Amino acid sequence: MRDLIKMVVVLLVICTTSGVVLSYVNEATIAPREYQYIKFVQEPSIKAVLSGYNNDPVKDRMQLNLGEDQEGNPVEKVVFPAKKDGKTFEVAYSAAAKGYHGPIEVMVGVDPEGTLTGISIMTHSETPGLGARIVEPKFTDQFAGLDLETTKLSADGGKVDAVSGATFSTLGVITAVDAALEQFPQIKKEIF
Amino acid sequence: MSVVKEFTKGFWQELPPFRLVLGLCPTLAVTTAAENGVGMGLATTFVLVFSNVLVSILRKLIPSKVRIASYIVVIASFVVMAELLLQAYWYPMYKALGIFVPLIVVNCIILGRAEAFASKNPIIHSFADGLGIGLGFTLSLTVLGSIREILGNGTIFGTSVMWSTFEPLKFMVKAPGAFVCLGFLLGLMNIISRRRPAH
Amino acid sequence: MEKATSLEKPILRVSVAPHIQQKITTSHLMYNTLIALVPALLAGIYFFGFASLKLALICMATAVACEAGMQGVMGRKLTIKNGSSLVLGLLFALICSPELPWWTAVLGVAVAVILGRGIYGGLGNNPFNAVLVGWAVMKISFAAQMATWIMPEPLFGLEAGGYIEYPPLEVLRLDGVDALLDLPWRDLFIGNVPGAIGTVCVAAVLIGGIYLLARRIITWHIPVSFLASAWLFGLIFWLIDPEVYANPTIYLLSGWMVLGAFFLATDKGTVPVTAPGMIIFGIGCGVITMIIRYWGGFVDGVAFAILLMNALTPLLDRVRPRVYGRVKQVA
Amino acid sequence: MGFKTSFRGVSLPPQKVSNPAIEDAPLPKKVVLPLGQSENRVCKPVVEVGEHVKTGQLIGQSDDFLVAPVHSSVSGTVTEIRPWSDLSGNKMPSVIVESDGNDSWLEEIRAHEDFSDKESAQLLPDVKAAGVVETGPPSMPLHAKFTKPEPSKEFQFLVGIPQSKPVDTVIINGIDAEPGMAAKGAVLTKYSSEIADGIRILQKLIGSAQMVLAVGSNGSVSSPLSGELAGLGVQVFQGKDKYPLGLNPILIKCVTGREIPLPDGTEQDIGVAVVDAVTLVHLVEAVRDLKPQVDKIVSVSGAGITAVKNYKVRLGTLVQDLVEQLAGLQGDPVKVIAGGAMTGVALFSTDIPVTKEIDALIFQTAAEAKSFSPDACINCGLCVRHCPSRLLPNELSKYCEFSMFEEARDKYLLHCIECGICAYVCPEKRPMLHLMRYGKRELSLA
Repeated sequence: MRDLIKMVVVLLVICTTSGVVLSYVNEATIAPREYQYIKFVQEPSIKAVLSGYNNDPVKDRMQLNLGEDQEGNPVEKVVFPAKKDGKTFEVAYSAAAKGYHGPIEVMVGVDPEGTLTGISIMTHSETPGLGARIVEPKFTDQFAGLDLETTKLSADGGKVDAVSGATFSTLGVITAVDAALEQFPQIKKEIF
Repeated sequence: MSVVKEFTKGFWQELPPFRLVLGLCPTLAVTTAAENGVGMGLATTFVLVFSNVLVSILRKLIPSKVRIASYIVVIASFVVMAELLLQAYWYPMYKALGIFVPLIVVNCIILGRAEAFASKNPIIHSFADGLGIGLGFTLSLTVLGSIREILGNGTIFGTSVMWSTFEPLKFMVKAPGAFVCLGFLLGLMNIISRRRPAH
Repeated sequence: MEKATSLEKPILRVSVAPHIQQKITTSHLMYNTLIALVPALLAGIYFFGFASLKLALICMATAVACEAGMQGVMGRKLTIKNGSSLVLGLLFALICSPELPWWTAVLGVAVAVILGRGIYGGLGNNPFNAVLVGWAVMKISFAAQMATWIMPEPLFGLEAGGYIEYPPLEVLRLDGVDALLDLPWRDLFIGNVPGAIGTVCVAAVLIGGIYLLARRIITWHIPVSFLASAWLFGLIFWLIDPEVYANPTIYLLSGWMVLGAFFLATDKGTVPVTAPGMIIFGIGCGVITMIIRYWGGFVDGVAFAILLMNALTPLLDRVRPRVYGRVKQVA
Repeated sequence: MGFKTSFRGVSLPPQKVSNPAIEDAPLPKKVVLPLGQSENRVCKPVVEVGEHVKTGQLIGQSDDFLVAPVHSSVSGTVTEIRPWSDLSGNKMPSVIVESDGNDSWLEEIRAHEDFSDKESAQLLPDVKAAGVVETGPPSMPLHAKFTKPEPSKEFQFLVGIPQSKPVDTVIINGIDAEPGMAAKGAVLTKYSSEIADGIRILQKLIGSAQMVLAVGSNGSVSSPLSGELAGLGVQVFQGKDKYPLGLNPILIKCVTGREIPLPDGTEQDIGVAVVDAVTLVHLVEAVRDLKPQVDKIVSVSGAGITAVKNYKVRLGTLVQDLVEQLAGLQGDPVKVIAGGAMTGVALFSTDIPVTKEIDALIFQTAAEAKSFSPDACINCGLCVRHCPSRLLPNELSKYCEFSMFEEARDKYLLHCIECGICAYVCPEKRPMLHLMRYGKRELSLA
């Protein structure tokens, strides 16, 4: 019996200590981890969709509160403004939508008129060789210059040609871009 | 057994992947480049040293029936720590090593050292053992990674070292290349150790 | 010799039974295989010029040199005279494009001899077909060099077959079934299409294969089950949807199929030795080849099908006929 | 009875001896008569040194059922009783008799004694007393073949095989199995009346059993004999020219469709008795002429000897003496083989006596004598394709080479019938038969 108690106590102590230490380390590294993530995952995308700025959009990033969604939770958005000589002229931010296999995260760059300056796929898990072709410039380049009206499949009257054989993945990208553009008016109020 | 000897044995007699043939999963998987080898080796060394020390400290407290569970908790804590730190301060390496950082938990070298050495030896010896074995592991991974990177990509630590018309042997950076390279190194080690009999 | 009338102080040789031996030796097997490959090589020279011959000679020389070096390093008896390395080198050349750079060929053959065979202990002890190991390493490493094809230009007689610019299987993969509708099967059969040196001319390969069968160097089991299973498998899918899947005969006549069935899948030492094992091996090769050709990442699946089935060989050797005098035992 | 003819095997080079005669070899000056057939089956000598013996006189006897008595094959003086090497090098107690050159028999041979009114129970002691031995393998006294074996063997685990089944098929093996053996074909032509008599004796001994005479493609049954055979109700099985048809397990399979239940079973277990045609002649002499077995028909062949013939050799004649008497060596014989070219034993010395087990002697020249190489197997599968037992000799020989005998047994090593085809076809010339015999021996000693 004493052995049993000792076992339980020792294990309990070890596990508790481990949990406490880990939670501390986790807390302590949140900020640098987030910075690293932005720097290595989002920055390349930001660079792909914005151009002609002379600030550091990552450093100047802003967290905006965009009101509440249907369930009353606050909607927050991190946006990366592109500034030239201190004046914001474009903004980049991300949005996500469901693709064929999982979420597709898209970084969009928008100018003050609500026109896309470019998009870049950050993360996705589409079928290699088929849906995964959404990351190819051949596909993403056609978004530049489109707005909320024209960001539709060409079959539906828009200007986007679907990746052949991967309509679902294409639709996922379009949905994400649309979601981003729908939020634009609110963002515009905040930063321009 | 002197502390120095515990430290140096990790570089030859008990060189993990080549002499003990342990820890082959990361050895094969991440050594596509020399840099990855260094990163993986250092992460493993970090976990190995701290878990060895902690296990050695606790060796008299832990009842033998739950020792494996305790060691695993200790090791897992350090692994998670290593992963968080990598993510926070060396993100490219964190991406390059991917799933293999969490998998350090199941690396048999670490549990093996905890069970076979740290649980029976004083702290300073365990520390030396962990550091020696860890650095030996790092060294092995770096050598393997360098060979594969040079042959398979024509570079080492990202610097081009081969002549300009060199066509990289892509095979070497793919999985089968890892097995072939490891096999040759193992064979080489065996030849050397046979010529130089253990004292 | 002086006629001896007695065996005074005889020095007798003592050896174990049997005291007579068949004349067939390893060299006999290997040189016959080499002879059987000559028609395919000649066809390659006919269609692709003397570059083919040059490549074949480079490969054979490299193979012999590497074999000798390997046996020297490992302290084994030198057996280069038995011709097995010549066969290896020639087979490697025959499955490559005539445009293959010489250093790729040298490297590939070296990998085949050293990595594919030497380190396992030499001929017959390697688990995987050495030629294909060398080829696969090269294919993974130098995809571009390994897939540079040239149009056939017959040395005399025939018109150059200009129907397709890539080997038939690549055309099927890239452009679909319709692209091959106009291709005369005669061209496929005699090899008037782009492709590897020794595999384009099915007729020449068949001649060699039949020679091997006639000389009893190989048995019918593997080639027949290989080709038949591939054809039947192809037939099923052709009947299901002829728009997507081409006529199975086209698959049989293109790519490595026939060369693989007669020469690569019958490689001594890496294939099963029992009759049922060989038939299962052949069926496996045929079906996997077609699966890779239809849905796989590589255009031609023969090499990988054979390598995969090589891995199963120890298992297939357990499929054996009932042993003489074996009775059921009650434990 | 329907015969099967399909089995795996090889076509061996044809016999060199065409239409061979059977000659009596000259009387030897000295004979060495081993007192047993194997190390643990040895007779006790019943004569003493210095004693004068006559031809056919009993000199060794044993109570063991499986040991045949030994008779002097010449008349003369017993000079020594001492161990003498047999052909595998084992020392066998032997009686050495110096011949007086008269060849005076113990009692006159009662040629053509009528045996037709004797019963089986009376015939069997005659067979036993005459010491007739079946050449084999396995070599055993002939009478043991027709006596019900005691059910001592552990057959309990064999399903479907009744213990000590009565013999219902007798096969007279007239097929010369291997190159170098020609005696059986010769006796079929030269001793046709003895064959017919032998069959009558067998019918008496065994009763109602189907008799089959198996002849090779080169052997033929003379027309008077074939008529007689028909009258006796004997079927003739004409085998094709393919080795190892002459070996008992395969012959039984072809004639009856039954297989000997290996590894422990024998032909008695499936109700078959195979009698060598040569042994049959000796049996007839034992029963009809009441003459103990003092000689043996041996085929002598090979490029190393001029007299390629069959000889009736007195037992105990040393090979050396036989060679000197025949005086027909040519070329440069380097290898003397006792037995056939496929399974025979190469002699290490010519001071080996001819025994009841030796049925052929081959003198090979240097050009003929093959040697084995220690090279590794290349897994070509030729041996597997030809193995009549449907084994995997490549695998088995490797197991035996590396002392993995238990694994070899699990892969049915003990089912090997030791025909030697694997080593015959091997392109790397590996000593496969030897390795497998070695493995079997190691297992039997374990």
